[in-house]
Amino acid sequence: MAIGGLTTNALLYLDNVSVTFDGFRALNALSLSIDAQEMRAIIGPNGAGKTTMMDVITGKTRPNQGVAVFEASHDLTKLDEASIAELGIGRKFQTPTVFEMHTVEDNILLALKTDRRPFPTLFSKRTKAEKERIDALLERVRLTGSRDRKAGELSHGQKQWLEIGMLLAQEPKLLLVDEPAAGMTDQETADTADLLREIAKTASVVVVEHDMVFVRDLGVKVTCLHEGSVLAEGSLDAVSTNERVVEVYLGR
Amino acid sequence: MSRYRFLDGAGMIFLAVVLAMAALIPASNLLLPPDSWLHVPDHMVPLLGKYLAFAMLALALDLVWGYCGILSLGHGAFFALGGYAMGMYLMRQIGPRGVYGNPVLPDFMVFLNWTELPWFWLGFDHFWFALLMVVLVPGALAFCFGWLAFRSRVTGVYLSIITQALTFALMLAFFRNDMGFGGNNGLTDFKDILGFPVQAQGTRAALFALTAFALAGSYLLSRWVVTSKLGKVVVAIRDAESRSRFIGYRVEHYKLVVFTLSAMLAGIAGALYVPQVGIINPSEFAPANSIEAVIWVAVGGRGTLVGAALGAFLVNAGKTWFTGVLPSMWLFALGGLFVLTTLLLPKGVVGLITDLFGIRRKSELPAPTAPAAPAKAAPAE
Amino acid sequence: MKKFFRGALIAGAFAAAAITAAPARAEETIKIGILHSLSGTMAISETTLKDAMLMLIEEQNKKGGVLGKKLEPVVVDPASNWPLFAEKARELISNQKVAVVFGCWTSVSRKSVLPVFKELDSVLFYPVQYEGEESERNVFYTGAAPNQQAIPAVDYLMKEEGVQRWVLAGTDYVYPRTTNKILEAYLKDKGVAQEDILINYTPFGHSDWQTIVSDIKKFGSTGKKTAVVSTINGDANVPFYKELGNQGIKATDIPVVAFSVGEEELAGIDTKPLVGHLAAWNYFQSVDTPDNKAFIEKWQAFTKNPKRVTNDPMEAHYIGFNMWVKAAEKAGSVEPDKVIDALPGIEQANLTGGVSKMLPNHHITKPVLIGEIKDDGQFDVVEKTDDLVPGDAWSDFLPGSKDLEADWVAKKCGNFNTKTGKCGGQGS
Amino acid sequence: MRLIGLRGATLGLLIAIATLLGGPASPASADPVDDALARFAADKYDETDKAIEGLVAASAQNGQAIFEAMSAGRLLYDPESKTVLIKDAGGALVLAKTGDPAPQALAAKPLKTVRLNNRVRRSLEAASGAFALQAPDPQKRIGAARAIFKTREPTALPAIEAALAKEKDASAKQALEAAKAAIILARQDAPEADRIAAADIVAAVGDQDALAALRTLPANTPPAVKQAAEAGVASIERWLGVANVVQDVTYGVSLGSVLLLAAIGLAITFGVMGVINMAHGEMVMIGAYATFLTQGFIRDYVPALSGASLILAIPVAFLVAGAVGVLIERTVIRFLYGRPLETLLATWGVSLILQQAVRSVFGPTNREVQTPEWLQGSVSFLGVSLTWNRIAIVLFAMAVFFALMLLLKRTSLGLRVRAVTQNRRMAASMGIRTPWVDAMTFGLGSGVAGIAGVALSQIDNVSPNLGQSYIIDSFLVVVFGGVGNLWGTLVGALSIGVANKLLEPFAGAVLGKIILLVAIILFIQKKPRGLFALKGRAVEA
Repeated sequence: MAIGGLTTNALLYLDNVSVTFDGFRALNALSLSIDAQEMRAIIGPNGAGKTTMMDVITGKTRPNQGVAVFEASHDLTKLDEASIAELGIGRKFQTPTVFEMHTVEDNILLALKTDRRPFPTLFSKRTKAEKERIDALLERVRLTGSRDRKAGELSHGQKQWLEIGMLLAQEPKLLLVDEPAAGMTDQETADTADLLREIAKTASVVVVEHDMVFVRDLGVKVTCLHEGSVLAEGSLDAVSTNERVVEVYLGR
Repeated sequence: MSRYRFLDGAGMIFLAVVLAMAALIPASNLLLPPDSWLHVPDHMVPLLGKYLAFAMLALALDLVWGYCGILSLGHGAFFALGGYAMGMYLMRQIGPRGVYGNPVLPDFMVFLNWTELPWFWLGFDHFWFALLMVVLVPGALAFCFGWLAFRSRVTGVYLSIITQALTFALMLAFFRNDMGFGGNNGLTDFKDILGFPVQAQGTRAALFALTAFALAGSYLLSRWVVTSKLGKVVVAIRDAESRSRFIGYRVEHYKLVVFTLSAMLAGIAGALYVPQVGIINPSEFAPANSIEAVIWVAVGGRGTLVGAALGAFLVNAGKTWFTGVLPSMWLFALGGLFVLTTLLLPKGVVGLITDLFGIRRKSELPAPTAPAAPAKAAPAE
Repeated sequence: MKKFFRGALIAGAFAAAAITAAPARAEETIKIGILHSLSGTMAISETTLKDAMLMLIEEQNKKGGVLGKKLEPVVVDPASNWPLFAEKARELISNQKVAVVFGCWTSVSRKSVLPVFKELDSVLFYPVQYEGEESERNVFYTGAAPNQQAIPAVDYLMKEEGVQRWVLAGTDYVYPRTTNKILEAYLKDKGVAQEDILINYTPFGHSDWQTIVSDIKKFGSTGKKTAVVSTINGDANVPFYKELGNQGIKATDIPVVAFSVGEEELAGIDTKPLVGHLAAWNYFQSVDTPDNKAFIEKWQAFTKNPKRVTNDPMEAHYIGFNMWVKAAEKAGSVEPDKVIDALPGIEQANLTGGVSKMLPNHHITKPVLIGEIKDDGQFDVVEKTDDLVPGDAWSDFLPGSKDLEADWVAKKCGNFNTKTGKCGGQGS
Repeated sequence: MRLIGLRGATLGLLIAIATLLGGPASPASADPVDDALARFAADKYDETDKAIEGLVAASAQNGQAIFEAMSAGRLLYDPESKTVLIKDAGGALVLAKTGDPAPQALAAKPLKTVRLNNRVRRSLEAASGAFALQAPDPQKRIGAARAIFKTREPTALPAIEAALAKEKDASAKQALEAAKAAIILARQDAPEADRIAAADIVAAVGDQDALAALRTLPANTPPAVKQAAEAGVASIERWLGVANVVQDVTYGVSLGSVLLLAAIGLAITFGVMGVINMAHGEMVMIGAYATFLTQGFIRDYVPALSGASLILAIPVAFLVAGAVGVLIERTVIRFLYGRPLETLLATWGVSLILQQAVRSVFGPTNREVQTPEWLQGSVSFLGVSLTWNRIAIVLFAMAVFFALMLLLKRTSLGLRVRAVTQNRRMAASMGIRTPWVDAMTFGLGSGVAGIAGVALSQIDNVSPNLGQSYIIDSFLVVVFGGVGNLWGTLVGALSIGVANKLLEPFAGAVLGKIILLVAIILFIQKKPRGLFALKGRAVEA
């Protein structure tokens, strides 16, 4: 399959993507490729374009130029958020975003992979299979005990996990995770890293993170962004000794 | 388990009260002697009927505002369109009994020298057709408007203001005599509905009962919608719209379904309102009317359905009473009521009642007021 | 505790309102309903009429009331909301049991209450000039019909000012539409060509008149004498006249004759640039008669405002109220049916020196006065009909109504067709 | 009748000619003047008209004084003795005929004023107008020449020629030439070449009156003259077509300025602070009433400042409306920050209370706010005419807008306002007193609304309903322009105003407005955050 004259086997393929806001170049000819079941960590200073990149992948922002292809056949620049989500791309925001007024269980229920059209949703009844799936997911994100609580009442860390649980309920092929360790205790951070590694066994995961300890914990290939394009790519050790990276990001 | 009960305590009480009204008020009015203290006087019946029609409008508004987060400042337009559809049927029923005795043309057309019935009046001599239009016209308008607006992701105050512009434009249009809807005078002096004289006390009682049933019916329908999974999605959209999108829900479709349904309910409310008050005219489209409807919902308690209906009933009863007993001061009373309600009762009357009696409505759907609204002033990005 | 206080506060507010509202019961009285908007867009015109009615009732009570009973006014506020008019009318008649209602201003409010008065068989006195095309058993029209205002005004302009070109400008509602239809037919009858008539409608409360005033100016610059016949509704008049003044259209160039602008409306405008523009009414405050002088004095004393003006609809209420008193005394009862039968034929001196009479079509005879605006906001009467003009319910200039006639005495019919000889409109 | 006007003009000219050519006619007999004066006492318009005619025909010595007194309403008569008197500007009575002081006996009698109607007023204008050709003020001479250009009265020709011979002022000369040309153009006995030349001069005037002059030629006009006239008509029409568009745009700009004034306060309370302020219109109304009160106060206590009362009303309106705004903010709105939709409910209640309060205090009827002399009248330029008060409103709106811009961008209050609205907590932790800033910002928005009330009092009703008629338009303007962006409000107001006025000639006022509303609804679909939306990541739904 080829879109924009490119042939690729990668799950996600970005090439030469640029985004401009009122003259400010948020992404500048960014190219990136993620393979199936790969986990990738993305680092970079503030304003490097990490969140904008996720916006482009999930259809929230349309690039001014460039190619964004999923599974070699879906042009992400032409689809809206809901279609992209249905293709199997899930996204976790920087600050945990859950449905605060719904119970933990309902949060998972709403995220389950089902028919998303209004009328089937109106008439849908929860099946036994769905219930089992919810139970399993709650167990996995360690929220079984809080299933009837309102999501808004959860602690910060629990909300992060609930959001990850919701992503899993979508059964995505690619997960975009924005700063999952922010505001977590050391123990929670370690647990989160475990969880993500486990998820990466079945799906590709892209993690945006500032916490170098956490990134080291993940032990995966790292891409460093700067001013909207890739500055360096490789193992964490390789990237963190790259002179340019040290200069703009890690500091001397 | 977190399944919402289809009917909770407040809902049961509400249904019981409305259905009891449907039965007892017509019975008391028609059967009891006028000097009995239980007798509901003749003039009260259409008045109560009007309140119930307004309650239904408030219910429809609460569905979009309380549950879907769409603050429509133009719901009066759908109400009025439903009312006009009914009014057109009632006009055709006058037949040759108008002052000019023209069997086809309504009076206002005769004295403006119209010679033929305009095409959009055709069919309105049939009750079923009018009934269909009562639902279809507001529904179609809401669908077209919503399709455009939700697809373009017009949200928040932008949406509120264009709904207001919509109803304002319709008001100006209906004021035009050239439109063929009677201009400023609107449609009035109705005679029969389905062969029964609208002025007869029996017809009035029947219309009242019908309105009560319609209110109960729309309550059940709304309740069914908000307790379904679609209802949960809609609340999810209200609280975190982009999260819902990234999960894969097509937000615009959900909004469109709820908005259109709400417009249809408002249309039915308007159709029931017209024969009871005896007139429909373009001032029903006035933006102030739509804002008032929003206020009923807020006074009663947003996102509770029951509260919306209760708010409509209370505010309108208050208005009737104040305009009678304090004719030159009533705006102070009404204005003061709105200010005090907002300041002292952020969750409306229903919130007050549940707080006072300490009812924990665990199964109730979340009311949106307190922590739901993010603590930033929405339009000031 | 806090919650309790909240509840108590609200309950207290309601209770306080209830106490202030408790009516003071006196000995048996005759209740008079006053149905004029005290808030909303029409309050500007209607509040005055409420006050005028209160004054008339107070006067009558000083004279001993009616049939030995005191009169008790019942004031409600229909708030410029047309369905609320019907609701309040119903409340007045069935709840308060009023004997008669004085009220309404706009046609739509009258249309809204009409079915209520018919159903509950009560009496309404309607004091404002209107489009005609109506005669109901329960309604008495004390304002002008088109033939008592519009047509004499046009005659005056033709005769005195030699007007050949006409702008008919109005607010887009029934009264201007109908009046302009009648005038158009009348003007064509008089040989005015179609291209010499310009008709223009604007929405309620229209406030930006730049384009229209400049159109009028253009229309009037062909050399033929041009005049504007204005049926522009109350609120929009002030910006209209302000624009006329600013664009320098003087009465000597293009005179404007208005049917809805009286002393009250002029009170809000600086009239110096408007001197010479005209209005047609059946009453002006400046008419110099002893009755009028006394009336103005009483009114200014009653409102405690020595500058308060009087206007035409007030006089209409004055005539209507006195006619009702006479009819009630003639019938020996205030029962609506008896009063309705007694009213036609009742005569009452109006404030401009004539005697108005209630006609069988429930309209009254009135003099027609043309006044020019003076720089003090009053009118200088420049023309007065010699005789009183009887009000015509059905216009002779509209095809739909030229064969119709109203007669509630002999024919007991409001829309008798003289061609078919039957009651009930055009028939078929 | 047209004839009346023409005859009036003729009469006036007769005097003018008489005075010009022969000096005052010999007072052969006193009778005609006495006769004429006696007619005034008949109190009938026909007689009054004849009296003017008589005075003119007799070239009454005191004629001009009589006419002046008459138009000022200072010509009196004693109904009994039929003596006509003039009350001069100082209030002293003099005899109309001679100008001698009136006997005491007459002054004590119940004198009546000679009444005027439009017809009499026109005769009077013509009679005294012709004198104006000789008036010392060139503006008056121009006015008189224009009037003759309009009527094209042939008998005026000698007077015009006489005036032309003496005329020094260039523009007055031009006006006289035009008037002369207009007469010659229509004259059958004038040489063809002169008439063709006259057609060109008339065409050069280029306005509606010139068009009328060129179009209403007698039937037996020679073809060459006709042709010249038609060419003139075509050229004027070509220009007027352009002028009409220009005129419509100027109307649009002026309407847009009104909208801008009405909306700009809302752009602060709603746009910047996020308060859905339904009581905004009432702030405008309060400003208008403040103007009314200020004017009344100045008229009663410092009449010397009457001309400036409108300007003095601006700070008063700002302070009064601003104070009411601060009061509302402190008592109601401050409890509602973060609940924008509830501010809608509360401010709606406040607006009802304010309306009724004003109605109770000032009564439900309109109040009169006077237009100062310097705002009356209009200027006309190449067929496009502008009224002074509209020009003033446009300038005023722009001044208010840029002053506000400056305030927000350049002052410390502006800085704090922006800081608080962008990040309240951060601002608070940096030591900014946020409650104070909130109150001041709301007060500022309300005060600006009050200033708008001063301007609107010049063109609209000063009544309790004043605010209601602007609230919807104000919200539309702010939303159309883009909430939170003052430039958007400016561009939004002007474009809505101009669009409205360009639509009006084609669609009419009502349909034009409907089309505009629908267009705005559709526009918002294209730009869901208004004309000047912020882009980028900061914009999160």
